[in-house]
Amino acid sequence: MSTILDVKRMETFYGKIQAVRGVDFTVKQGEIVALLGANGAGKSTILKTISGLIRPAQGSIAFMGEDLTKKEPHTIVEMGVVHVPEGRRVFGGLTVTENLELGSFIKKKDKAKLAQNLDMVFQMFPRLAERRKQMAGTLSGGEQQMLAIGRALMSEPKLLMLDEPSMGLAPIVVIDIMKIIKQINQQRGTTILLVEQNAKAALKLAHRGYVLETGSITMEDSAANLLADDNVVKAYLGVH
Amino acid sequence: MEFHLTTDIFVQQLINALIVGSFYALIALGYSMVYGIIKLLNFAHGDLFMVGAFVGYTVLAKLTGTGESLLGMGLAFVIAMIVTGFLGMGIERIAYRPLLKAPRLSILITAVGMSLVLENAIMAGYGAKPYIMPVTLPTDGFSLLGAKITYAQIGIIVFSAILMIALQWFVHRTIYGKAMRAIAIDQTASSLVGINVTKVISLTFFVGSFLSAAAGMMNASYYGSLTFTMGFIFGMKAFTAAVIGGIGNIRGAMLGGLMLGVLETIGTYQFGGEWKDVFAFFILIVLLVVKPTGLLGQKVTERM
Amino acid sequence: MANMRISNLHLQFGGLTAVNNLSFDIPDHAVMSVIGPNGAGKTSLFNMITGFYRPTRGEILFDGVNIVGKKPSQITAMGMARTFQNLRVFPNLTVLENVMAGMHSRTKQGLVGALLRTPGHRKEEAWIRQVAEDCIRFVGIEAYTDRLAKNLPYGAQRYLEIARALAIQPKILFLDEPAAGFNFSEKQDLIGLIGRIREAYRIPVVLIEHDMGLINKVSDHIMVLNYGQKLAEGTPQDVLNDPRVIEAYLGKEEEDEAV
Amino acid sequence: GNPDGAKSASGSAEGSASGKEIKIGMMFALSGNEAKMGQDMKQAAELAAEEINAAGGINGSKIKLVAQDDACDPQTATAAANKLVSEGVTAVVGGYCSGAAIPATGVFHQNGIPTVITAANSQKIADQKFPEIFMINGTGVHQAQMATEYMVNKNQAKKIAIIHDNSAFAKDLGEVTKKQVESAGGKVVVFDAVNPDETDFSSLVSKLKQAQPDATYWTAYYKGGGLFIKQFKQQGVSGIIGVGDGANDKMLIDIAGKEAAEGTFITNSPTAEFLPEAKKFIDDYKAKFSQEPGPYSALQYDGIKLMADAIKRAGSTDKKAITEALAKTDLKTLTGQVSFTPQGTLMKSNFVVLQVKEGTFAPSK
Amino acid sequence: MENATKQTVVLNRPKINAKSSALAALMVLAAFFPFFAGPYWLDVGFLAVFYIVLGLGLNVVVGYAGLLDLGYSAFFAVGAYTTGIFMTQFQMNFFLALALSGIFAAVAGFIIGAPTLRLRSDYLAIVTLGFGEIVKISAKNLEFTGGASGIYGIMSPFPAPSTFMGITINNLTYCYWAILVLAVITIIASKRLGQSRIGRSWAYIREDEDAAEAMGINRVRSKLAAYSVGALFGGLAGSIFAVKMTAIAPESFNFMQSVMILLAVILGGLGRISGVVIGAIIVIVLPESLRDLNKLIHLDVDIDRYRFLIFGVALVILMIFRPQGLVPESRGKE
Ligand SMILES: Nc1ncnc2c1ncn2[C@@H]1O[C@H](COP(=O)(O)OP(=O)(O)OP(=O)(O)O)[C@@H](O)[C@H]1O
Ligand SMILES: Nc1ncnc2c1ncn2[C@@H]1O[C@H](COP(=O)(O)OP(=O)(O)OP(=O)(O)O)[C@@H](O)[C@H]1O
Ligand SMILES: CC(C)C[C@H](N)C(=O)O
Ligand SMILES: [Mg+2]
Ligand SMILES: [Mg+2]
Repeated sequence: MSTILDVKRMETFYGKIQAVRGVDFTVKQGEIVALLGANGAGKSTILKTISGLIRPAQGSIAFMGEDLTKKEPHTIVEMGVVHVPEGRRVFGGLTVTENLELGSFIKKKDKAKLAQNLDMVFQMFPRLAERRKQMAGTLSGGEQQMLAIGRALMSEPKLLMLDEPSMGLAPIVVIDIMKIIKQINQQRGTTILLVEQNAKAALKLAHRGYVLETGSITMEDSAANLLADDNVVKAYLGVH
Repeated sequence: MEFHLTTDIFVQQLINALIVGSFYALIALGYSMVYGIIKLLNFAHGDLFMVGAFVGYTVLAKLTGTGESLLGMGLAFVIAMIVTGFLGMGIERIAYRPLLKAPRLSILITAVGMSLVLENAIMAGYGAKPYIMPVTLPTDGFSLLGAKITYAQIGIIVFSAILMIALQWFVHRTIYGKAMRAIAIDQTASSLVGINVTKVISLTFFVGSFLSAAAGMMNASYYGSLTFTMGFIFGMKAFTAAVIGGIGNIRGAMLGGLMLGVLETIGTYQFGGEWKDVFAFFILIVLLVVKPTGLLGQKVTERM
Repeated sequence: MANMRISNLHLQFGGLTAVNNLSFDIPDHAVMSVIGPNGAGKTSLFNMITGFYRPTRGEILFDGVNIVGKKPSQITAMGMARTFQNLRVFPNLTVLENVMAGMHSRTKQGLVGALLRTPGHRKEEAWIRQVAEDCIRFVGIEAYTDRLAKNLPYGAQRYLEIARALAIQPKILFLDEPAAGFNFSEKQDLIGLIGRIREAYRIPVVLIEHDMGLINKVSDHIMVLNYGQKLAEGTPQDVLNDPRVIEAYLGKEEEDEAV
Repeated sequence: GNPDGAKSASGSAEGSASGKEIKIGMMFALSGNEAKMGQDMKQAAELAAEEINAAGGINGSKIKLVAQDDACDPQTATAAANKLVSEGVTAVVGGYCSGAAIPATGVFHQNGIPTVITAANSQKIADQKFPEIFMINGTGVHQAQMATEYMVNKNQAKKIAIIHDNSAFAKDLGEVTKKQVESAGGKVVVFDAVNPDETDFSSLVSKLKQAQPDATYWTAYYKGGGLFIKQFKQQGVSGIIGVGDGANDKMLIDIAGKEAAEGTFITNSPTAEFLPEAKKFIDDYKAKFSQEPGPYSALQYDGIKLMADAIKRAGSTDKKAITEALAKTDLKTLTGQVSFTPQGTLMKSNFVVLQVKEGTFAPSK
Repeated sequence: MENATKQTVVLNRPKINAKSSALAALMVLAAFFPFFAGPYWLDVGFLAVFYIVLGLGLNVVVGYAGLLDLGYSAFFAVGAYTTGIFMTQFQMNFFLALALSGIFAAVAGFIIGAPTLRLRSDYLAIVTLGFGEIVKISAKNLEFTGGASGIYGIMSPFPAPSTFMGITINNLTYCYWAILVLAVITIIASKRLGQSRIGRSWAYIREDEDAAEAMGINRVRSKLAAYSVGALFGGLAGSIFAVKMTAIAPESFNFMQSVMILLAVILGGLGRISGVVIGAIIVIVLPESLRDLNKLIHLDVDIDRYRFLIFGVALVILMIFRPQGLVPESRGKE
């Protein structure tokens, strides 16, 4: 497996606050990699830095060999890196369908593809199909999350970065979403970088995982090993 | 003196209202689009209407020189609209873009600043006197139900309608239009679906300024003269029109423009010219009290 | 002590029925959880109780008074406090100022007092400050007291909302997904906080959550909503093993449940 | 503050100039809508001062002109007026907008500065009863008389329409005219207003068309006036049309279009080209600025000459003396013989009625 | 819990720090300004201080409560006209007229506020703009407001001009002092309001109306209070303005005036008192000081033609380099 994403010595600041302190990690083609860590550890910041929403102060981010650190977010999307941000951020005043259409903005010339991808998303999330014409802003929290993921899939990303996709979802939907993530990974070969608080679900899905603490990576291992690790269990998984 | 509404007067007044309303609507569109996308009350927008007229005038004065040339007129329109469109983009680039992330009202200041700059630059360059259009629209026409209607009036209404329909199509049917609406809602999320946000904002300014210039040129050629202050009052009226329709809403801007034209006409007719603005604003306030988001503006329900 | 009875509550959005003929009581001194699939109408229910949505029909009796039609501010003044599912802190104000907001309905100084800085005014200001600081300490975010709310980590913002709600000195507390985005150990902290709230304030706490581990630990009573209707109600034990609830909401994973 | 301003301010305490220089202040709009008028007036004043200085100045002192922008706005006008006071001007000559002139004259009065208002002619300026203020343009009352005389008596118009633009000056003139028309036996069938800066008057014109006036009188400015005449003629409203002196500018004809403007009457103080005495003025003006003089250039030119005359007669730069001398003025100027009433207005108005003939203003028969 | 907290009352005493003593020094300096400024700079000084009061009044509405108001000049018009009419028509005592002006303006604020409270900020902007125009046009058209030429002959209520230390103390000087006193009062009032329960309720509404409502804040009452307080300041300032001008005309209360006041509020830093003070001074002094530019740069250009062009450019540049306003935000340290 070749490395699709290679992050080296990434440091990111919000003004004077340093949120990411020299992080190194890689994601290989076809993998699901989980990024775990407490609130405020810097997980979202890492994703934001990769997708170009914030510029890193230091370090490099290579996606398929190309450096992303100086690229605009839209260019990064065009290269195949799509970020589903924390808090869903669907376009509230637009309909479900319009949200999805915008998801394929970079493929705007290909009408057939658009229709095909719409079908795919509606199949994956029948609940959205029922609500094609509803304003996204009035969807329930879970519905919005589905829409956010669906929107990202519309551009057929090579690397999909999901920031807490299970947040606020009913357990049954979480199970569904996790299945869907797996399905996206297996059937479409999409590489996935997954940030999750629901560590157990994430690690069951992932091939490998990283644990982040206050801006630095403190652990890196296969998902199976992490699931078995004492510290991880105590902090992130809990014992029943 | 008794005034009773006869058919001829009614038709005549309706045409008057439509003409003025078209100008308002075309400017209101730019107001509304810019407001919609970056929540800026672009005070300089009315001045672009004026600049458009001046660009067109200059082209006509330099190029055609003599006689009434329809071709020259067409050329002047096209150049005025494009040049003003680029000027609008340039203003966005210089004065607004650096402030897109700053507190919302600070960008209002640069907008006021740009308005002063445009108005006073034209005055410095052209002087304070009014200019006479070298080519004016023909005044022949026909009579309809006793009212006198010129071909130029029909032309203005039709041309405005075409522009507005084209814009409507652009915003609601094309992906760029949807991108504009998406940016209006959430810039970050828009960039995450691959929209080049700065480019689309630029495009919005181009389109808005382009339409404004069209209105400016039509206005100058219809009335035959132009001055460097003509943008102010139109800007204010267009802003009003945009809000009547529901600011940020394209169809609303058109409707608002036409409605303001009608309101002013009724106001003049019923209450006299000195009260017509009071009448129009009064109706506006009543309307907003009854329907707080304007005629077509929709309330975006925020979820708790 | 608070006593809330909801009867035949109904909410319609155009063609969509968000809450359908719902009746239930909020028991005293209890932690009650409202669970149910996404879009079941849980948040809408909160919105109706706190006055943000007006029910299409039905009654909400609070201490015997029907509060339907009252403004949110009036309902808050009566002793209802809530947090929001999508964080609604005041972003550009400090944590302290945020929490002081809760004291608004408990105080009364107006223009004149403020302008003249009357002794009454100063005393009340000091009191507001004091309560706010206590609440901040109570939820444990005192380290952030003077920071702008928007610069707080997500979790701290959730706690801030709780502190702000507590400053209202409520008779009932409504929490909409307070643990969303928390990891396991953070959830444990929150469970601890809810326990402390019920001890210190002795008020009913009603919460919406999707985390079964947490629900299981804190609730005395659970109500399940589905398509705006009550699907089940009872003790955690009964409800969480109810096959209808499992089918509609919990789902079955191959092995055990996600936390 | 500005060190320069502070310095000149301290020098201004006595308000008198050095023996070498007499500062005469001027104020009119140099920015904003009326900027063109201000520029025209400023140039004319420069010409006058140049002539006076070339002839040896006043009692040996040279005139120095100081112009300030009042932007035709009351608030800016008082700042401008106080600026002139600070600069230590001996006297002030200027004023185009009544709205700005009213508060500004208050400042001049408070500082005892003799002032000749050259163009602004609202009756209210005189009504303030400030002894230092003199007006050399005829006031609204004079003008309304001319207009009424022309419309009602000469053209037997019975039904009169009066249109103003709600500015201080135009509305006053409209109202005075209305009164005069009514006492002359005419009937004002429409008394209405437009907004300054507006371009579309069609709905008002439609209203006029229905009222069928015998004469319509526009008391506002030339920009709107031109458009008004154009739309008036386009819709074929009945009766004759005329304008007041606010519309006194050749641009009126250009804006209206030659054909539409034909026959329009105008009431105003004679512009330079109708005064044989003014031929030299026009030539000099053209030579110096390569422009035609503006409609109020001659009045401003006269104002400077008049003030120079008063200072000369006063024999000093003492403000009281100058004010007294001004009150006793009896001088032949380009625009006629000037002497003042006790209110400081013209003893004898020099209003005339002109008419547009083949694209220019010409004396009406 | 309630009892425990009620006992420990800490009174926050005003601290005399460097900032407030600097401010006091500045005030004394301002009070003596007439002694080293000529009438022109005194006039400009009056306008600047006048704008400080207006700016602070508008700041209550825009800066504190977050309600965009584009028709603020209407309130100062109400104040100016009230004073003008009562003093010229009824020979009313100035101080009585001043009080009445404040009250009438506050009532006007209430009237415009009441029907429009459901509106979100930008719709409010147009309603206030419309209200401002309605007030201006009505003043132009109505008889008792003196029509288009307004009211003139407002007599100075102050002692006759006298000379003191070689300086003439006249109506302008007294008006300057009067507006300065009003400015000091306004500054203190703004500051106190900002730090009070009601001031915080404005901030909550500005930040998030729904959340504020959930905290028990009656948004209607709170907004009305903001409008009325803001209008009150405007009305008082307008009253002094009328006396200073001796004549008032509708043109003084146009849309551009409202915009300039708004500029003053935002330029220095929205919501910050020192920001408003500096913003007001810039908005007035910058264009005025350009009158003297010719003398400074020894260029023979017609500067008046470019005055507002330069002002416009300056506004753009200032904002680009200081987007948060000229006075930096000091709160919420990291
Ligand atoms: N916009 C911002 N301005 C200032 N500081 C910020 C901002 N966003 C995040 N931070 C800070 O950066 C740090 C890392 O935040 P980040 O959002 O990346 O954490 P996270 O691991 O995603 O946490 P969570 O699980 O809560 O989402 C935190 O301390 C947070 O307070
Ligand atoms: N303002 C509104 N306009 C239209 N529909 C609405 C509105 N608010 C809620 N709804 C709809 O009502 C239904 C119930 O929504 P609600 O937010 O109460 O769900 P919920 O149970 O809180 O879901 P979640 O767990 O995802 O937060 C949803 O289908 C939603 O789309
Ligand atoms: C005709 C003009 C000289 C009148 C002048 N504009 C005034 O306001 O009085
Ligand atoms: Mg995060
Ligand atoms: Mg919910």
